[in-house]
Amino acid sequence: MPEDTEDEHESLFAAPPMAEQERMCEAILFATAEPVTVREIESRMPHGSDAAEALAHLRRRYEGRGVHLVRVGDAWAMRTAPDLGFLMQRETVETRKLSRAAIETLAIIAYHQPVTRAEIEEIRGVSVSRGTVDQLLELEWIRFGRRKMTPGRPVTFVVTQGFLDHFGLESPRDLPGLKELRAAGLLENRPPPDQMPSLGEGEDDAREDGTDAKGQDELFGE
Amino acid sequence: MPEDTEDEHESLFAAPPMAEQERMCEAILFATAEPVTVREIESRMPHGSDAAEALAHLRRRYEGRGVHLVRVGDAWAMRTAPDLGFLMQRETVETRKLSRAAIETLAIIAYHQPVTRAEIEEIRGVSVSRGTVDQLLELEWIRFGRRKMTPGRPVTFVVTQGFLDHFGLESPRDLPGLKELRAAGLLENRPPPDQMPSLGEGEDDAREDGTDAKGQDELFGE
Amino acid sequence: MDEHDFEEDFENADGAGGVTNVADRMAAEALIVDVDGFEGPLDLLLTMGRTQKVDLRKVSILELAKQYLAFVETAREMRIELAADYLVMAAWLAFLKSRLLLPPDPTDEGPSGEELAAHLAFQLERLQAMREAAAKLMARDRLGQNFFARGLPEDVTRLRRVRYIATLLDLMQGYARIRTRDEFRPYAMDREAVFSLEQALERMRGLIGFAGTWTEISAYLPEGFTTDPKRRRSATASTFAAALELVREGRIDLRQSETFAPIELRRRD
Repeated sequence: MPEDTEDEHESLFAAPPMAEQERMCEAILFATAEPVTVREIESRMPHGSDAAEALAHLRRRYEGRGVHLVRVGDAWAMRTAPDLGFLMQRETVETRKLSRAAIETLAIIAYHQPVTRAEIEEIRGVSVSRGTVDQLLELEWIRFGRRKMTPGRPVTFVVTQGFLDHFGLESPRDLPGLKELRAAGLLENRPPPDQMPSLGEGEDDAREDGTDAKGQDELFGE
Repeated sequence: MPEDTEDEHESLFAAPPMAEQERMCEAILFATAEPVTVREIESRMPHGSDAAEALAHLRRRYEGRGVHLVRVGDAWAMRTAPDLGFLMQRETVETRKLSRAAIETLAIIAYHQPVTRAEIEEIRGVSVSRGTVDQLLELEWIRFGRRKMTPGRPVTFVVTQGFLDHFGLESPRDLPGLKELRAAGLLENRPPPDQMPSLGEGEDDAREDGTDAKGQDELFGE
Repeated sequence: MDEHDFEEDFENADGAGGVTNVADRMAAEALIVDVDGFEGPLDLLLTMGRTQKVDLRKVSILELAKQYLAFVETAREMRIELAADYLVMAAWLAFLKSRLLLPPDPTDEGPSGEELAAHLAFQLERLQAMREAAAKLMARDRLGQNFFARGLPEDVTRLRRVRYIATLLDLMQGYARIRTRDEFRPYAMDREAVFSLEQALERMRGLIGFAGTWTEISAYLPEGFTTDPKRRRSATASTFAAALELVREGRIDLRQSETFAPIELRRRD
């Protein structure tokens, strides 16, 4: 009797024992394919539960197992251990091959986020086609970020939780080579000196009009 | 490197250690969209593996956890523990503002209690719908009070402890009086025309028991 | 083939070095054949820079500029149409080249050739870095390929509950609204004897369409305002004022044959 369990705990005015909380987190995470935020987990657990602590215990428990507990931004998910991928060939989802332009654009967004279309174009030296951005939006790997406080208030792009999940990243800070790139100054937005041709600078940024991105990059508070 | 692992095992002509086989079963069961038969699991594992034994180990490992290994016909699947089913419900709470009619009715009951429906209508100048009263009763902000010693012995409404709790009042006497309302700028002498009384509506009702709505407000001696 | 000229031009411009061995020459040719395969001039420059086989930071921008210009020249001779981007870059590189070669003009305000070259080198290095980062990213273990999500997700039932909220302020405002209503004494009663200018105007506007002939203004007084002297006074005043307003608008003519004679009006056509 599920309700009984809950009522019992509630009536005791105490959170369930940590082992029990761990079981609860386990059940919630096993039941869903998508990452679940700590807040969401806690909201489903009895009052007074400490999901963060329970998750820490659970993560240790699954170390070295066939299934892992992984962190995706501010959410958690169960995922099979990468070394066992070969067993799952039949589960493999055939993903459409991304064009070189799409891959580069994705990388630029991930490493430079929040980044405007004009900045992407400045880095790649060519204009970014609408199709490329649409494809990444469709995959839900990028989304609109806050507008930039520069003239024209262009929209920016940022990567999503789905992106982190897909590439097995805990946070955008875990992007490969991020630190080195930053140290080398290659992530700086260095404005070109006067008289430089603005390469690939397409039409104005107003193309993504209307999308006022809200309260974005909680994921990326740096 | 998935292939490497496989090749390594295969080249040794020996099944992987049982702990490793257990991991494999775990990953397969986790990721597969349907229950999987022992034969199917085994066909996906390296040669010489004993899926049945690995599953038996795995089943024991999950005993008492938030997730169980269950048999479905001649296949196996992972399921959340039945006693945790209540976690699979997500309650979404929507907050809505109380309607103007309900607020006004509630205010009249709070300021004039005990008050009959006819009195409420006389004060509001419009008839009070059954739904409004029912809603307030359901919210447990009002309840039935004593019957009035007037012809027809109409029931009265009073506010509840729940009402006081919700509005942070210790007693109905803590409700601000008219002088305070005026001081707070809430009472203006001349309302905008759209708040003109729609006199006459629902008045028929109000007169039935001939109660005079005035003179009840000891609270509001001006 | 213009290969020979290309080489000569190149060496003339360059003085020494340049494309000397066969492999490099082949590479230069491949660039031209492949022009469609490049993602813009920066990409092309990056590829050219790579053939210099040195750290991008040490790449000679001057060398690169010469190589690029030679490429554009050859493409033109081969009548290969280049996108505008490539030509803009060529013009700019020609400018950069002259800046780098000529002694700096002290009166010139703009950035120096070195600064421009440094920025171009930065852009190339950054693009290269992003390419490498992209490759690293795509080489990671990926969801649905190397690791997997739950294959048999369970449904989470959603229970929707509505919570009604109201604040003490709502309550007070609600009550104030009702009490204010009681105190409010309708105004219309005081003004019973008044026929306002607005009312008169509205009435006249509806009626003047019928005033084809001279009609006494008193005929336009509203019903119920003709007997009671107080009301008649108010109505006469407002109707007269309304008539003046209509004259101003050019809708009617007014006349009075002599002092104290009746005032007459007629629609103006």
